[in-house]
Amino acid sequence: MDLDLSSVEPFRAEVREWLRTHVPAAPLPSLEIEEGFAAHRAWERELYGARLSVVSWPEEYGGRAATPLEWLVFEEEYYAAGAPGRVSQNGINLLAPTLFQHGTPEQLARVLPSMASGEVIWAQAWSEPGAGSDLASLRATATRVDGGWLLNGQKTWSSRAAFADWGFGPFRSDPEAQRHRGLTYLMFPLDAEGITRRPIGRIDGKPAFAELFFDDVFVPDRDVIGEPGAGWKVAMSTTGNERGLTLRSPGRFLAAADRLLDLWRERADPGDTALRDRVADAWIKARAYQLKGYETVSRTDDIGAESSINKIFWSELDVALHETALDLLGPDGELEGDWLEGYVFSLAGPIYAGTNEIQRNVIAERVLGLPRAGR
Amino acid sequence: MDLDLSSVEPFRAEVREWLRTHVPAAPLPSLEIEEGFAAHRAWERELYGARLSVVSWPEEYGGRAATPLEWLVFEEEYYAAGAPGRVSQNGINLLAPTLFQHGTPEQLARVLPSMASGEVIWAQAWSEPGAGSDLASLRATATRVDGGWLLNGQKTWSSRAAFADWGFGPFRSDPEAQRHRGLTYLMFPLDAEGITRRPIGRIDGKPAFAELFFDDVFVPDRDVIGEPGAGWKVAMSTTGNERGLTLRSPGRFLAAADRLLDLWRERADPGDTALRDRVADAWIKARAYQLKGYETVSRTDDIGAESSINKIFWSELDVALHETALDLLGPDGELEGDWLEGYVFSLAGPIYAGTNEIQRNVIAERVLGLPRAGR
Amino acid sequence: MKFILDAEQRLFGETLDKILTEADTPSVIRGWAAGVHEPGLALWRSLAETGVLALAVPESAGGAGPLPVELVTAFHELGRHAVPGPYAETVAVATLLDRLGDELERGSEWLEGIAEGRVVASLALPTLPALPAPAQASAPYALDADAADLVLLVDGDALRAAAAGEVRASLDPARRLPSVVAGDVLAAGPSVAAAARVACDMGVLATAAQLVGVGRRLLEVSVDYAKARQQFGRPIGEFQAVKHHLADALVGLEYARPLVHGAAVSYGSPDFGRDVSAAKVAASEAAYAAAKIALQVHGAIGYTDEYDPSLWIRKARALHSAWGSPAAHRARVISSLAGA
Amino acid sequence: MKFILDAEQRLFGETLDKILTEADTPSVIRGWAAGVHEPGLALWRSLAETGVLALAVPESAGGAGPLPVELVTAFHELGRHAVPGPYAETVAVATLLDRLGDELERGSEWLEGIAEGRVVASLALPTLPALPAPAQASAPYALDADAADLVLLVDGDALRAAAAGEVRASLDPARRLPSVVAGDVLAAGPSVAAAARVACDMGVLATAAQLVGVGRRLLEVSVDYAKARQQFGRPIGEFQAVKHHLADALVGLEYARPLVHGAAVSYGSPDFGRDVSAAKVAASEAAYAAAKIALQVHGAIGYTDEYDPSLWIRKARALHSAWGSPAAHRARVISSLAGA
Repeated sequence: MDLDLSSVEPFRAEVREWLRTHVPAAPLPSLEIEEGFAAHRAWERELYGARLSVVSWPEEYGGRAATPLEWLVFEEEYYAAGAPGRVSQNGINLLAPTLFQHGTPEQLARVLPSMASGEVIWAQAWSEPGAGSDLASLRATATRVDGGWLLNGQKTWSSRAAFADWGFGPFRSDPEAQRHRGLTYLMFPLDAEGITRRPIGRIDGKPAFAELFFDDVFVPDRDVIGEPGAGWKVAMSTTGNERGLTLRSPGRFLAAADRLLDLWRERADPGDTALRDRVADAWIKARAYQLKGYETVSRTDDIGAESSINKIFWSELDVALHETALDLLGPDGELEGDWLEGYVFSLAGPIYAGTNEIQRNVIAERVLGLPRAGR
Repeated sequence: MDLDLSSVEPFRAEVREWLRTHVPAAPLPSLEIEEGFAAHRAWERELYGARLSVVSWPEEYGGRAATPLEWLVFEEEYYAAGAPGRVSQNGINLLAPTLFQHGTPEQLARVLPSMASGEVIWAQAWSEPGAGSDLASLRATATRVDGGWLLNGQKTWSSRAAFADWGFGPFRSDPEAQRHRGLTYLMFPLDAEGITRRPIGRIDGKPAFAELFFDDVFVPDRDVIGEPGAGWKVAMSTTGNERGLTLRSPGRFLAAADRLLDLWRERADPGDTALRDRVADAWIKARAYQLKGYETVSRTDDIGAESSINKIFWSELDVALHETALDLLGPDGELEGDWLEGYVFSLAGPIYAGTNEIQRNVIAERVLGLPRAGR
Repeated sequence: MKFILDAEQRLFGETLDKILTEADTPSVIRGWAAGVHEPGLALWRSLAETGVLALAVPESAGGAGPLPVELVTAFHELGRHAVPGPYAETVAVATLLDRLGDELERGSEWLEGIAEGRVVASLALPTLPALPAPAQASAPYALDADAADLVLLVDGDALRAAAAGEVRASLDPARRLPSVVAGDVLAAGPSVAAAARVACDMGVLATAAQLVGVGRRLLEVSVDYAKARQQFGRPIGEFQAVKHHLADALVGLEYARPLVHGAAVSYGSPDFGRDVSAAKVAASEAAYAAAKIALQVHGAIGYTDEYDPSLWIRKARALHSAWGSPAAHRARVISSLAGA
Repeated sequence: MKFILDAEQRLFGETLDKILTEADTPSVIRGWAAGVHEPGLALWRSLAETGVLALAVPESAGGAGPLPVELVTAFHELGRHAVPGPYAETVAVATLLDRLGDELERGSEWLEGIAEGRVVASLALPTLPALPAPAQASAPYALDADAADLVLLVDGDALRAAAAGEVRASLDPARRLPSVVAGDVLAAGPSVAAAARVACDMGVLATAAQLVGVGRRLLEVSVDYAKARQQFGRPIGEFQAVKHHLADALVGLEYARPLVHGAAVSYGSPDFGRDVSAAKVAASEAAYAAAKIALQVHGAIGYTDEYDPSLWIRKARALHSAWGSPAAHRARVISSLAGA
């Protein structure tokens, strides 16, 4: 497909102008703390008011039916403007694509507009204490009862769940079934009776996750996504998305590389080629990721397991870019501040959404065709 | 053990002085080509004349019974003086330790002096086309006949075998036995009837290896090392040595790091911190390897599987050091010359004597105690 | 703008792949390395028939160019098949001659000859004019000048005729590196300097594309080898260490490719030079990483002159520093960004 | 010369390990991070009883030092247990006071207090005097000065009394970083500059030893975790990727350790500074690599504030740049070698 970059210039200009006049002058407090969560929720509402919170969605749910190219452009402008992080991203990037694929019309109409406006903020509830990268070993259960399901068990590392409104994830609905079978994908309010949430501090202490304990939590049938028992298939449609471009858009890294370049100009001895080379590499890789994004949205075929290539690339780029920033800051690198916050955030990249070790297995086996190891 | 560095100063001074007056002013031709092989053999004889070819051996075989510390010091001086590479190293480092452990007095008396003098140069014949790092899958055979054994089959990647005089290695003497059992360790002249050798060019074309084809080659019983059938145990005693310090002494890397520093002074922009940092790392790692050597010879316990740590360290240091040199040479880095020869040599390091992947497994399982994978 | 190849461009690449597969390039390379140029020159002429040599020559001089996207498509295949010969140098010469136009008496004659495959050209750039000052260091050699019909030397802002001197050997046996003997001044002045900068960028771009192709082939053969080679009773491709090495090689190459393509797309824009340098950095690093991984996966056999993959392994290292090292191009990227 | 610890030194290390294991340092750290200093100060006094704080204090002032090998043995254990507090700073202050001798009115009183564990000291070095000029950048903070009895500031060639200002938070919650308010000049001139250089080297050496201990503990807990944690039906330590990560961590640490020991052995020789810097480079890189590997092996749980290993992970990163970054110390190594 031929990408007509000039045709999206009016859209780019509109977005840029709106951001110029609306992005808060001072950074909001971290979205991983209560005060910052509220401020970011308000910002989501402001974006929604300009129909900029979910540009690629259909208009009926608050979007603009933007093309993938327009979405890339939106993201470039968004991060270049230094706009706040997206507290709604788990819903928008992980739940919404699942609903578009497996949801009922009623679910779409009920869930999406309040997600777009920031009224309801969603937390992903996948991992369990015994099941990190190995989702097939999930043990939290959904038991059939009249008109719905009763949830029991425990989820952990639920991002945003300390302050979010609703959660979603797979539960084992057929205790007899093994591994990939007998899972059901459900949505539930985090303040439902029977749910206890315990915030967990990430490595800088901010409560970026929570543990969720379920004790006979009733979920009505209307909150099941897809067929009961087909939760693995439903979950995998999210995974594909998570590992593609949407979780980390190129615009994010381009903007970070530009800020790194500014930091280098301010702080570095221009003759320090060791740091210069690392700054150059960060910029080159961000540019490569941008071009790969343009390539991806030009393709009409399914990228499938190739999304694992993206996940490794952006997560390692993100760590390297922030390490370079800390090294540029020298003895100040250990001090609290925006770069340290970005560094801490980057450290999660190689771990979550399938560790990079799992991604390398996927690439080797499903892209390169190497044999699976015998058990 | 307390190392008395000052007590070895007289020995150091003697070695240094001898080398100062004897090391050829111009480098010898590469020992991987016929002309260079001959020149290096002559140099071995010269070293032997000064009782410097095998300093750590007992005096009766041409050595000086040097302590491990003295050996380290000898190696430091040897490489610092820019003395030629050791064409006898396969014999001295791989066969001799095996003979000291498993050889008969007759074998020691017959083999060692001519090895020390360079009169007989030895090639290791271990690998086979189907068995690289997996020595237990060897297939070349030794069949019992009256008074000895008949060798049949093929060996490959036999270092130095293009020009060497004798070879040594394990052969399968019990075709019924599986994997580690039923191997016998033998020595044989490379010009024996029934041996065909085909030189193999390494990556720069120089015939650094050969393939050996055995067609009913008779080996008398006196050339069996250790018990027939115990070849695996005999071979493993060599392996331990090969992965320890002897294969690559610290002196070698200290000297190379010093030459790199000279190259950096000559060639580099002193403000180019990217190259400066890599030069510093090469020096620091060479120094670490030296100190680790002193530590090792201070210990009285067996270093066992820890030798795998050394093998990874020196092989990766060697590649990085030579890559730094090529990068310092810039566009001249691809041209034939000493640094390129060193680079080519270094590339074999992570592969031979057990690939670094195998070494990492050994470290994980035998040093760190991680579980072996099920098959 | 096209960020992927269209059907016609893909077909062009596939055609080249077919021709080059049939040409048995390893034997051509081994001949070339020994100074037996004829099979390599015959291949040159076949490639000219498909239009490869016309891609940097303007239509006015009988060419089809400049067509940078088709050019990188072709060079990717030249790299995948490790074709010997001064292809990148000839592209640079064509660009130089095109830019200088009527300033050179025989310019259009040479351009026609290049487009038709009759004129094999080489070029010595003792400094790389497209790069900022401390990163310009280059080699006073003209690749394969002993097999070339036209050898030029850019000497400051003078363009000179040149002849092949003594040949030096490279780690890559297919790269013969004669020094040059300077001849008459053919043109001089700022127009030469300006033309040389663009010519240099085109040579760098072609080399970057070639490197990605070299790396791609190394990955292909390594994957095949890992599937076939048994150790410890199973294919080595089952071992996670081998899998992860090969996955890493793919990640590097998959992100070098869009940079090369993107640089070709930006031809003619002010960002061209910056993008070309970014592409060379990524392509050099990805191809060299693939070469080291190929060596590790193959083990001793990959370290062997007679086994074909070593031809690609050596080329990856040689091209890593040819036409400017990664460090030199990083300096260019930063100076472009800082200047912007 | 001893390149391994003797029996007595090994016993000293084992004694400290035992005390620190019993002290439950994670809870001490969490208190210290919250400004609750008493449990940390109690531990300081216990360690003083074993002689740890006397190692940099000369016998003439009631100490046992300088004993650099014992010092790095102790700091290795302080790192393994992530003990909070300005230990390296106190060692540097002791060295400074020792070198200045009678120039300071209260010098020997302070030294005695340090040796006995009564005086907790800290130090601000806005530049690192042991390093060559462009690498000297340091921080205008005095670690844990809010918990210290004696705070000094080296300001050019003047030594000043100082007081703790506003506390900044570090990635490592156990590192509280107050700025300093400069007070009276206590001494000035070339002797201060000379003493500060040695004091700086002792601080660097102590930090390097601490880093190796931090990395060692991270490797220990990661190996334990890899043996216990099941994924895909087997312990993750069976996976080759995990094995190779952990083997790499060990290789780095195994070669950083002899550099630290070797630097201690070279105390008093002209190579001491060079060797200290080499040790800091290797220790920083090895500990930080071990931290990243620990994080990867542990997965999400390693990224969690409440799970103890994250205390070590954060400390590895903070100490990576404390007392001079690896780049700064590489500059020092090269300038020492070039000057030699």
